[in-house]
Amino acid sequence: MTRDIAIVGYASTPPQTEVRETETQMLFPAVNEALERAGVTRKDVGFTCSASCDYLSGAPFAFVQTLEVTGAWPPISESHVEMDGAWALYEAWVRLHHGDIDVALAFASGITSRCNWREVSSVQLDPYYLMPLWVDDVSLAALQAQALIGSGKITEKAMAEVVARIRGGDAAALLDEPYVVEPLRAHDTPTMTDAGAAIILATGDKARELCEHPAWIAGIDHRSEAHYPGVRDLTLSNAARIAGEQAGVGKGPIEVAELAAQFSHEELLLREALGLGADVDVNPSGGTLASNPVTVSGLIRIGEAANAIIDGGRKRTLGHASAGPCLQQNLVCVLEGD
Amino acid sequence: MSVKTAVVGVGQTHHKKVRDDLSMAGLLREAAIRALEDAEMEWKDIDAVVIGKAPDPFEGVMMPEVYLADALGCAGKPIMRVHTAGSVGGSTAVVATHLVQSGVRERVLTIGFEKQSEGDTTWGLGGGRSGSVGAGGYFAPHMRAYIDRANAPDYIGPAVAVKDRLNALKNPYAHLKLPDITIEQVMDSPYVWEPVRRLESCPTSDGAAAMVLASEKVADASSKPVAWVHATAVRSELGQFPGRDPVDPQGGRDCAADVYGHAGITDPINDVDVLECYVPFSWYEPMWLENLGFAAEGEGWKLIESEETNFGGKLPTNVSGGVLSSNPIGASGMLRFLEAALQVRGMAGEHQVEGAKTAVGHAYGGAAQFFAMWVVRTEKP
Amino acid sequence: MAAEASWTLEFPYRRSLGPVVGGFFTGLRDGKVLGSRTRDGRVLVPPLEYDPETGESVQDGLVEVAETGVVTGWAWVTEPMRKHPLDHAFAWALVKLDGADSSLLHALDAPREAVSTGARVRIRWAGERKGHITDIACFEQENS
Amino acid sequence: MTDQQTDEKVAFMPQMVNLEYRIVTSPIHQRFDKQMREGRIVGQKCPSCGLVFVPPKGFCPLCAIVMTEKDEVAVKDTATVTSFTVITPIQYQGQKEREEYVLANLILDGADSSIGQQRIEGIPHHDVRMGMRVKAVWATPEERAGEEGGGMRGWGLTAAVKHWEPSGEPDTPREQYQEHIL
Repeated sequence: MTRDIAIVGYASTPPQTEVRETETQMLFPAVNEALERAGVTRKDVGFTCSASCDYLSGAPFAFVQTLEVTGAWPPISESHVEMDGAWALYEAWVRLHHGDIDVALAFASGITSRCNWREVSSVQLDPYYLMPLWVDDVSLAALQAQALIGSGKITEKAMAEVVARIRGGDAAALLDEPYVVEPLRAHDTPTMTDAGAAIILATGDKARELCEHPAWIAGIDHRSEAHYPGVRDLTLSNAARIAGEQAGVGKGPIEVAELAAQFSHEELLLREALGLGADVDVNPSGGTLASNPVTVSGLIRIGEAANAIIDGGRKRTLGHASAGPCLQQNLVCVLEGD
Repeated sequence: MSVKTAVVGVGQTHHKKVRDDLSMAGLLREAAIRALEDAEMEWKDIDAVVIGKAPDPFEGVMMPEVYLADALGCAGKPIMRVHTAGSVGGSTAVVATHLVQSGVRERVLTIGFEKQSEGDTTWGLGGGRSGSVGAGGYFAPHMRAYIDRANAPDYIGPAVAVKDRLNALKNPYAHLKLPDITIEQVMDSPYVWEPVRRLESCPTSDGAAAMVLASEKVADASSKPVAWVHATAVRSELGQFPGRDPVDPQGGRDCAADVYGHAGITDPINDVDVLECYVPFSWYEPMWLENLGFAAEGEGWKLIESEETNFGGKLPTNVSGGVLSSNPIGASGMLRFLEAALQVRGMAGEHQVEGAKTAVGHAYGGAAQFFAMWVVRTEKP
Repeated sequence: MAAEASWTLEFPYRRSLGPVVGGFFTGLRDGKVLGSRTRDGRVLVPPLEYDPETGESVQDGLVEVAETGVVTGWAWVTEPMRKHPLDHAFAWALVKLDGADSSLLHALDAPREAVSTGARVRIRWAGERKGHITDIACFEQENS
Repeated sequence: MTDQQTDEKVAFMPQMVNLEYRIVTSPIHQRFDKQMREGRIVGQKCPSCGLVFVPPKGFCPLCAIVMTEKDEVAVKDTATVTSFTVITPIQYQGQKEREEYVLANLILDGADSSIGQQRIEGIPHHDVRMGMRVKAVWATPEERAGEEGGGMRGWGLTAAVKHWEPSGEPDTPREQYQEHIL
């Protein structure tokens, strides 16, 4: 039923620890570069969807400002999600099915350096039972890591090996570092960054015309878990598993998987939930552990997975996004080359 | 390749200043369960949920779709959240419609909500700083410019305020019930953002609106009348730039032209039976009547003067009572879409416009820069 | 103008609770722990208004469970953040109270070596209770 | 604990949400602010469409191209009121305004973009009108130094210009400003 839709251009700003310009200024180079890579202009874009989060800056309507990056005059067909940009891409993908337009833009921006994200993360929790305790994202991730270790599914050593692969260093030595929230050490937690990213989607012949090696969206799906951690089995990621099945991960071998694993143990859990074997190249970009601009990370994962096809010579890759505590929401996008 | 899509169930809360009897999840569930019951469905029948609301600091819960996922039956299912300011209820319904039209999902539950009583909206709009003028203070200069430009009589705004409040008496879910309201009373009420008077302004409400959108296959099996979606459109324009006309924004005109074109509407005032448009301040009714092509520029107020937008007029407008009677912000746009659907299903009860076959739902947001619309009909496209 | 300033976004929200959350908090104020029951009879503590697996409404009324239970999951906070419930190292613990089928997340004030899955704990009540999740000050070892 | 027993059900809970942020003033707004404190209003003129934006954004939102210091142009501190409202301040946590006041949208002489929410003083509220000519009332250098940094809008504008007052010039005809209500 679904149409042929491909990623034909992707760009992100180099992640920075502190952006000082405005969010819109930050976005300009990413949007411009994505358009250039796709060989289109703003006038060619039939639908735009953006993603941002007002609690990063503490002021409402980030997306009203960032709309200016689109040059929305004459008026454009546009929408916005207060979620990770991967869901903006999903909305654009749905919109392209109508067949009346052939190019869409999804972009996301996140400046995390102006808030204390660990504290802000509490504000997305159940407002009656969790938020008043100011449980933070690292603590919740640690609960899940401990559940996985306790079940025997993973070990701290395996977590350290994930970190060593991404950040460098010796896995054994990493285990000598102190805990932040046991069983998580600082290197198991994401490096928070500021970034903007943009992806251009195109349909069928238009995609072939614009791009030598379009990254076709073979399947895309997203799922949620229940929210409260005490009602879930934290050793499983059913949401990732179902999204992966629906996106058709298992229909062929995956060469590269870009996983929005903010914490080291999440990579191990996601590998299992998505059925990714040891032969899969996971997070060659460094992944979300190495750079986590909130609301942008997932879109970057999909962009990186697309680039592996567009100019990396790969044939089948996977981009993943997540949101909420303990990998509550998961989006999986399977991409294929011709 | 678009799948024909229909509204097969709707539900809304009883909107009030404070729904002190419910949690936030409870508020959404009241509307959602009514929509499921209307659609003769259960939670398990829903494939995906799309929710919408205005800025998160209004309730102080960031990305509330995270907390609300399983309250809306989404363990193992997709849930996403749209935010396009005041137009969000409309934009959210449009995304839900697209999910069905695209063939990606078959039965989608969409919900818009706001629980304004949890926090303070004027505070939230001002980012917590002093000097927030709220939406009314922002839009007041635009309304002044309209009155000046159209040379409209001063009682037009008050007349809209009275009409919508009297309409609300026929809607069991409406928040404000002012049975004795008169034009004189409105004109005697104090200015809040001159030229806007208190009684010409929307209330702050707690409320939610929900709809079940379904594919032709599902809709054809429904035992109740359904509302067929003939067209949807969204438009956004920059909030501020030289030459922008916020009184008659191009984005609104383009959005209307888009939905009319797809729905085969060539003569809006005669082709449309009922209009539900986003009027949070009374003067926006004549402004939108012009912007949406129901009247020529500068003539919108004449439709009000001649009572053509009243119940029984040529274009009954906001017969539900509109935003002026109930304003749970994130739901307000969806309520316009929902009420339009209710009318063409013939299920609006006391505020049913007899014989309504074609209805338009409209929402706007931001600096009058985000627009969402749909056209629904009794007949299948 | 300073290139940088600090700013506190601050608002005292007032949340209405409804019968289930409100019932639970009323119970806490009165020194009782109440759970909700799903249609298939599972007891949820803290109570949700819905079955988290299906979305179906829970049964009317709440049932009392014990103030003792077993740790089903934990994480040890070496350095509490300023808003955390305790100002010294503590554990976040998921505790399945006796009689409940789900686990409640709260702080556990115990030595590190006493924190483990399967450990028995009990509620330490706050000195002044007002109908809030912090009426449970934290958990502590059952035999302390 | 029996002294705490009451039959009344708990129906509400308070929730203080207090989050600390760093407000970072972008380099372009710092520069604008510095110029304002020096008594100059400087915008950016788009090299493509030629429109002048005040305050500068660092890009032209219509042409979607980046603008820099090279594109700076000074504009005057006189303006036309394109529309306005008299605000009755709504009282909420943190609100400092108590009395009615006038907020106007202005088009500065030499600029193409209007500026919103500018205070008009020195005239009875009911005499303010669309098309009225106004001039900036600048804060003294000492006053300009004291303003808190950051903020949501206006940057240096609100720090350096206390308010606007009638200039006494004849009103601007409507057709000259009605394209610039906002």
